[in-house]
Amino acid sequence: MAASLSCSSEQLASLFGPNTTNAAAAAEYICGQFSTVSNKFVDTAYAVDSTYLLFSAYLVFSMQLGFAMLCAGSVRAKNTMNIMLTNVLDAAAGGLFYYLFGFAFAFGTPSNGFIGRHFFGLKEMPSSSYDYSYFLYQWAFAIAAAGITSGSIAERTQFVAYLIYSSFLTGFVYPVVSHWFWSADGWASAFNTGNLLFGSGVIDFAGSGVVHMVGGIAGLYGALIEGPRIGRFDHSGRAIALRGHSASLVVLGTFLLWFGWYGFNPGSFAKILSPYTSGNYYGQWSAVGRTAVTTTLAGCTAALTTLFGKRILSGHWNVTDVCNGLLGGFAAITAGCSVVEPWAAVICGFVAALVLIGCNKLAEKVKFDDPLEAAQLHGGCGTWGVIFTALFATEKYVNEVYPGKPGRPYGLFMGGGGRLLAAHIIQILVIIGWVTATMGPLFYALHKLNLLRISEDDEMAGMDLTRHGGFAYVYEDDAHKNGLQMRRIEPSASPNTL
Amino acid sequence: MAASLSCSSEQLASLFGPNTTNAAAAAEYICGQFSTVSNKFVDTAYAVDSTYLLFSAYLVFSMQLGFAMLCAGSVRAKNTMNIMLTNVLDAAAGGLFYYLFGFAFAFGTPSNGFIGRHFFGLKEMPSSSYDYSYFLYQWAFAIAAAGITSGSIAERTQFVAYLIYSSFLTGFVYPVVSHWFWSADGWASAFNTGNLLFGSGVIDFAGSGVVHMVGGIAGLYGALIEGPRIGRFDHSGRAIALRGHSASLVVLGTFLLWFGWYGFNPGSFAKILSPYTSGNYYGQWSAVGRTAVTTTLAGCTAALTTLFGKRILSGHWNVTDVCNGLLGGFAAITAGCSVVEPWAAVICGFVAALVLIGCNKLAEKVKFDDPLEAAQLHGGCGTWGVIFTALFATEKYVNEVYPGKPGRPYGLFMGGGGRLLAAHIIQILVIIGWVTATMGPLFYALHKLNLLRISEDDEMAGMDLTRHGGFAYVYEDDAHKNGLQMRRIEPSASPNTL
Amino acid sequence: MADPLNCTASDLLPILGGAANATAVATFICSRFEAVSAKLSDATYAIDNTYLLFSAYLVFAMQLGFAMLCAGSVRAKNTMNIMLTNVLDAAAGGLSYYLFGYAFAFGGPSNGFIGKHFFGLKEFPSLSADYSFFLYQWAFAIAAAGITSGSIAERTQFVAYLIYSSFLTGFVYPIVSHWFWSGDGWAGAAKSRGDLLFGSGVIDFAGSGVVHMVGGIAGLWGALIEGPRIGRFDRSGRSVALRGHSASLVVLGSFLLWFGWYGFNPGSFWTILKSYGTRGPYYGQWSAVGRTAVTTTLAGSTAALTTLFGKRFLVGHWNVIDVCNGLLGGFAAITSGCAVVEPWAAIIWVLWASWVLIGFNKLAEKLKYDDPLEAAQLHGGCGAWGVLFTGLFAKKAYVNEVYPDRPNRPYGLFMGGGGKLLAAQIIQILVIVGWVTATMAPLFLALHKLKLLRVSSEDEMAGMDMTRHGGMAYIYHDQDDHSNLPQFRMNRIEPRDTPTPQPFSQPRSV
Repeated sequence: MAASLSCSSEQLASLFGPNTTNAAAAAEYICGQFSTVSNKFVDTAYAVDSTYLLFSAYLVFSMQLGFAMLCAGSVRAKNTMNIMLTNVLDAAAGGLFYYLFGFAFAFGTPSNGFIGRHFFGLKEMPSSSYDYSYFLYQWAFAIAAAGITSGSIAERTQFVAYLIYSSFLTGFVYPVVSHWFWSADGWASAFNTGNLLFGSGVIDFAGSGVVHMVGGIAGLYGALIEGPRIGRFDHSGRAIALRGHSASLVVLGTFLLWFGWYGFNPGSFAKILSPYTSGNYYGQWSAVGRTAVTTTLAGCTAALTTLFGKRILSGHWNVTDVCNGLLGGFAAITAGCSVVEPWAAVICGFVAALVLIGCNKLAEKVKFDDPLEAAQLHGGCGTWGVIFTALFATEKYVNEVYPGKPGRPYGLFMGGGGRLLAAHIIQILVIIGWVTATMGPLFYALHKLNLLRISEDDEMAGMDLTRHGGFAYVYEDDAHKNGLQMRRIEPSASPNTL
Repeated sequence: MAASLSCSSEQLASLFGPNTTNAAAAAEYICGQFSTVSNKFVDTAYAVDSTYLLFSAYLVFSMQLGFAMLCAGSVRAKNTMNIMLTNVLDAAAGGLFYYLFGFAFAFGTPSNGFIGRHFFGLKEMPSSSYDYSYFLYQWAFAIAAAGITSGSIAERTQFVAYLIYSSFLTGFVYPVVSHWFWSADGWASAFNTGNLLFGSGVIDFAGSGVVHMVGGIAGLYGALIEGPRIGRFDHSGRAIALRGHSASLVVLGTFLLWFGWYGFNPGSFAKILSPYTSGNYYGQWSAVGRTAVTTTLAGCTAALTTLFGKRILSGHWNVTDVCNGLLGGFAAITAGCSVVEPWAAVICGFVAALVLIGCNKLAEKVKFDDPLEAAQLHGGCGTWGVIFTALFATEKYVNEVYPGKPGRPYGLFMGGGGRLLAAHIIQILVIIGWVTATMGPLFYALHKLNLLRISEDDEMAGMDLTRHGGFAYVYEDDAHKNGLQMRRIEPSASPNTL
Repeated sequence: MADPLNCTASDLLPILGGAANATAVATFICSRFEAVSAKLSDATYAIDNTYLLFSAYLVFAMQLGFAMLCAGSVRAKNTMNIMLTNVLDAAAGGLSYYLFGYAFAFGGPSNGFIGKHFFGLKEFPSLSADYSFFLYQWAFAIAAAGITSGSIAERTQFVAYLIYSSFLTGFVYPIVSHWFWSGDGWAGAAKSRGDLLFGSGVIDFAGSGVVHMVGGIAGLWGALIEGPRIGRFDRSGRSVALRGHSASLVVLGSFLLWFGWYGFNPGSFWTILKSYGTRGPYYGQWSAVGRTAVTTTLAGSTAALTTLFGKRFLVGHWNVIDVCNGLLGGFAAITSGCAVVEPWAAIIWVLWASWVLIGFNKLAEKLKYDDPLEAAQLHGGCGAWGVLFTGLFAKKAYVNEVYPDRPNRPYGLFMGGGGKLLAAQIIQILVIVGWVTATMAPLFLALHKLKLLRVSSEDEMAGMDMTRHGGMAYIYHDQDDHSNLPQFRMNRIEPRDTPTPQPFSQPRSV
C-alpha cells in the first residue's frame, strides 16, 4: 500500500537540476524520510489489521460457547453432559487437527484448485500471505462447522462415533470446501487469480455454504442414518415434542451466538485499514460496519417473523422458536452480508424464517428427528442465503469487496445478470455432493459397525448416567442420596448406576 | 518510535546549498511537514496500543465471570450463593485495594527491587510510562489471583475470613510478587535495566508463576489448615466425590475462561504496534497471534490428554475433568506462551494434563480436599509451566519479546544453556517461600481465632441458608412453599430457616 | 485531521525559487505529502471504527446480561416470558431503530427537538456518521427498553409489552437522545451551533439520564399503573419477598452487564485516535478512554462493597443478589460523569449512590410499589443521582478536553466551576421526568383501560409460561412420554403434589 509514497532520489535530483549543490544528497535525504514514513504506514496497517482480526477471532470463538449452551439447553437433562463434552471437544480436537493439516488443506497456497498442500503444522508461518492471527480465525470457523453437526445427532450417538466424524469433518471435509471457495487457488473462489467460474466466482463471503451448509448437511446424514430418538414419534406416527431441559441456557446460547456473529461476518474482511479511495471517509471500515448492520437486521427480522408465524401456527409466543428463527436469519445473511444493502437484509431474514418453518414442517412429515433443528436451520437457511446473495448483491459493493476485476456479475434482481446465480447454484450442488460423498459413507459405515447409535437402555437411561459419570445436575446435597436422586430422575436407570 | 523521522532544517538547508534562494525556508518548510507526520505517528501508536490493551483488559475481566460460573457449578447447590458472592467481591474489593495501593506496590517506579512506592490512588497518572489502560489490565490480573484461591477453600470458609485474606492477597502479596518479576525495577524481572538474575532474569510472560502459583499455593495453605469438607473422606478414609451441582455452569465457566485467556496471554504484550524491522510483515502483531495460537494448542492438547487419561483410569468420558484439564493446559502455557514454538505448546499441554492427574491422585492420598482442584491445577500446572518455559524458550523469540539485551540465555533443550532454568527454579522457590511466609500465618491466625471455618451445623445446612439469606434456586413457584422446598433440600436446615 | 499536512506547490514554489524547474520539485514533494496525509486519515478512520465497533459489540453483550439478570430474578414460571421480552427488545428495537429511531435521534441537520434524516439509513454513511455509529446507538436504544421490561415483569400481557417496547425504542428514547447527544439537540453539551443551555449544556456523557432515567421512569409508570404482583404484599400489608428462581443467572447477568459497561462508558467517546496536546505526547483521548474505564470500575466496586456491608447491618445477611443490584446502581450513577471526573470523586459519590438505592427500595416497600428487578429504583434513582454528581464534580481540564472548541465552559460546582452546569443538569432531570411521564404514562394507562396491560389472576398464579408461552422453562425431571402434556408437567412443578416423589423414594433411599 506504500506504492504511492515511493520516492526515487534520481528523479528528485534531476528535478533539482545541476545548479543545486549536491542535489543528489538533498534528494536522497528527502526520499529517505519518505521511505521511513511509508514503512511506518506498513507497520500501522499490519498492527491495526491484526488487532481487528484477532479480536474478531475471539468473538467467533465465543460462538463455541454459544453452541455449547444452546445444545445443552435443547437436549433433555439426562444427556447434558454428553452434548457439552462434544462441544468442548469440537474446539479441542479441532484445534489440533486444524493445526496439523486442516489449515494446510484449506489455505496451503500455492496449490491446485482442489486442495492446499503447505503450512502443515504451521511450518513456514507466518508468511507474507498469512499470519498466525489468520490461522486462529480460520480455526474458529472450522470448529463452528463441527459444532453445528453435533446438534443434529444429539441424544442418541455413541461418543466414539462423535470423535471420529468430528475429526474427519474438521480435518478434511470442511477444509477442502473452504479451499474451493475461499483460498486464492480455489477453483470456484471469487478471489481466484486465474479465470473465474462463470467469470464471477462464488461470493460466499462468510460461509452460508462453506460453513453452515456443510455442517447442516453432515448433520442431516447423521440424523437420517441413525433415525429418530425413542419416543419422538408415537405408534400412530404423530410427532411428540421432546423439549429441552432449560430455556435459559437456550437463550444464553443464542445471545452468545449473536454476539459471536459480529466476529463471524464483519470479521471475514480480515482487514479493516484499506481505503477504497485514499483520504475519503468511506472505506473498508464503512463496509465492515455495514456488514454488522445487515447481519443485525436479518436476524431481527427473522426473529419477529418467527414470533408471529409461530403465534399463528401454534398459538404460543415461544422463545425457543424465536431463538431458532433468529439464528436462521443469521445463517442466511452470512453469505451476502458484505455485498447487500440493509433493506435487502430485511427481506433475507423474512424469507429465512419462512424457510425454517417450512423445513421443520417437512422434517416432521418425513419423520426426520433433529434435536436442535440444525440440519433445517443451517442447511436450509444456509442454502437460501447462498441463493439470496446471487439475487441481491449490489454492483458497487461487489466491486469494492472483491476488487481487481472490474465488471463482475452481480445480483440478478439488481440487474447483474444470471451468471452469479449460476455460480451459486453450482456451489450448492457441489457442497451437497461433496458432503454426501464423504460424510454419508462415514456415518453409514459407523452404523454398520454398530458404532453410531447407543443401546436402547442407554438411551432411556440417558448417556450421562451410563457413560459420563453421572447426572449433570445435583440439587440434592447429600452424595449418598445420589442413587435416590438418579432413581427419581429416571427409575429405569438405577440398575445401570448402582 | 518517531525518532527516525526527525528532520533538521540546517542539515537540509546546507544540502540545498547557498545558491538556492532561501534554501533555509524551503528546508524549514519540508521539515515542518515531516515533524507533523512523525507526531501523528506517535498519536496513532498510542491509540492503537491503548485500544489493544483496553480490549484485552476487558477479556481478562470476563475471566472473573468465568471463575464465578466455574466455582458456582463446582460446589453443591447449598453453597452457591456464598461462592458467587466471594467472586463478585474479588472483583469489587480488588478494584478498590488495587487502586489505593496494590498498583503502587507493583509498578510504583522508580523504586527498589522489592516493592514499588508511587502512584498510590493513581496519583500522577497517567505518566509517560503507564497509562490508565495499563492499570485496568493489571487490576484484572490481580483479581484473577484472588479468584483462584477462593476455589480451594470453598464450601467451608467463613465469609469474614474470605474478606480478610482476599484483600490481603490482592492488596499486598500478589502486587509484591508481580513487582519482582514484571516491573522494570524488580530484582528478578527480565525487564530489569540493571544486571539480570543469572544474566537472564525470569521469563514469566503472562504469569504461570506470578498469578497461578501465587493463587494456587495460597489456596493450598487455606485448604490444608481448615481441612477437608465433612463427608469428603469416610471413616475408612476412602475419598467420596462431592459432585458440583451443575455441569452446565462448569462448562460455561470454562469456556468463558478460555475466551478471557485470549486477553490474558496475548494481551500481556501490552503493545501491538511495534515492528521488529520496520516495513516488514513480521512484527509484534505476529508474535501476538503466535501467542494466541500456542495458548490454544496447549489447552486443546491438555483437554484431549485428560479425556483419554480419565477414560482409562475411571472408565468415564467426564466433561468436568476435561474442563479442568483444559484449564491446566492454559495455566501451564501462560509463562512461556510468547517465547515457544507452537509444537512445544503441544508438549506443554500434554505434560500439564499428566501433572494435574498426578496432583489429584496425590491430594486424595494425603486427604487434601480442594473443591475446585485449584491448588493442584493452578499451583501444580503453573509450576510445570515455569519449568517448561526454561526448557523450550527459543532464542529468536526471547530476543524479540525481551529486546535491548542481545545474547540472553534461552531454553535448555533449545541449546540456550541452564541459566534461564536456574532463574526459573529460583522463581519457584521464592514464590513458594513468599506465599508461605505471608498467607500461611494469616490462615493459621484466622484458624486460631475461629474465624476460618464455619460451624458443623452451618456446613451441613449449607451457608446459603444460614448466612446468605436463602437457597440459590427456587424451582417451585409458590413463595409460601419455600420452607417446604428447603426442607426437601436439607432436612437439618429447616429449623434455621423457618 | 489532514489539515496541518496540506502542502501546495504554490507554497513551495517561491521558496525553491532558484532551483531549475522548481515547479516540478515542489509538485513532486507535495504530491508525496498529500499521499501521506491521505494515508493518515485512512488510518484514523480504520482505528476509530475498529474501536467503536468492538465497543458496540460489548454494549450488545449487555442485552444478554439483561436477559440473564431478568430470567434469574423472576420466578421459574415466568422465565420464558421475560426472556422472550429481552430477545424482542433487541429484535424489534433493531428494526424500529433502523426505520426511524436513528433518524429521530441523529438525523441532522435538524431542529433542536427531533431529527429528520437517514430514515432507513438512506444517504448513509455520511461524513458525520458511519454504520458503526448506527450500530452503537442501536445497542444503546435496546438497553433502555431492557430496563423497563424488568419493572413490569411477571404480570404484563405480552401484547402490551410489544406495544410499549416499540414505542419506547422508536420514539421516546430517540428524541431524548436527540436533545442531549446530537449536534442539534437544544440541551446537549456537544451542540454545534447556537449558544448552549446556561452557556454550558448538559453533560450526560454515556447516559445516566438519557438511557437509565428514561428506562427507569418508564418502568415506574408501568409498575405503578398495573400494581404489585399477587402475593407481593399480604393482607396485613407486610411485604413478602418473591425471590427469583436462580441466583446463578442473576450473577451471570450482572457480570455480563459489567463486561458490557466497558463498551457503554468508554465507548461513548466514539473515537480514540485524537491527541489533546495538553500534557505531552503520551496523553490523549486514549488516556481519557482508559480513565473512563477506571472510574467506571471503581464506582461499581465501591457501590458493591457499600451495599454488602449496608445490607449486612440492615438485614443480617451477606446477600449476593443485593450486592449485584448495588453494583449495577453504581454503574448507572457513574455513567453520566464517567469521562469528566477524577477516580476519587467517583468513589466518594457512589458511596452515597448505593444508599440512594437502599433508600428507594425502603420507600418502594412503604408505598407498596412492586418492581421485580428494582429497575425503577436502580436505573431511575441512581441515574438521577449520577446526573447531579456530574454537575458537582466535573473537572475543568477534563470537561474542556472531552467537549473541546468551546473554551472555559462551566464545570462542577464543588470543583469551583460555578452552578451553571448543575443548573443544566437539574433541568435535564426535570425535562426527562416530564417527557417520559407525558408519553409513557398515558400509553400504559390506555393499555390498562383496554385491559391489555395486566394478565388475568389465573394466568398470574399459573405462570405465563404455561398459559402463553408453551410450557415451563425447565424440565429436570425427565418423563419423555408425558412431556408434551402441559397438564402433567404442570402438576409436577406446582408444589401441590411435590410430596408425591417423596413417600415412595424416601424409604428406598434409607
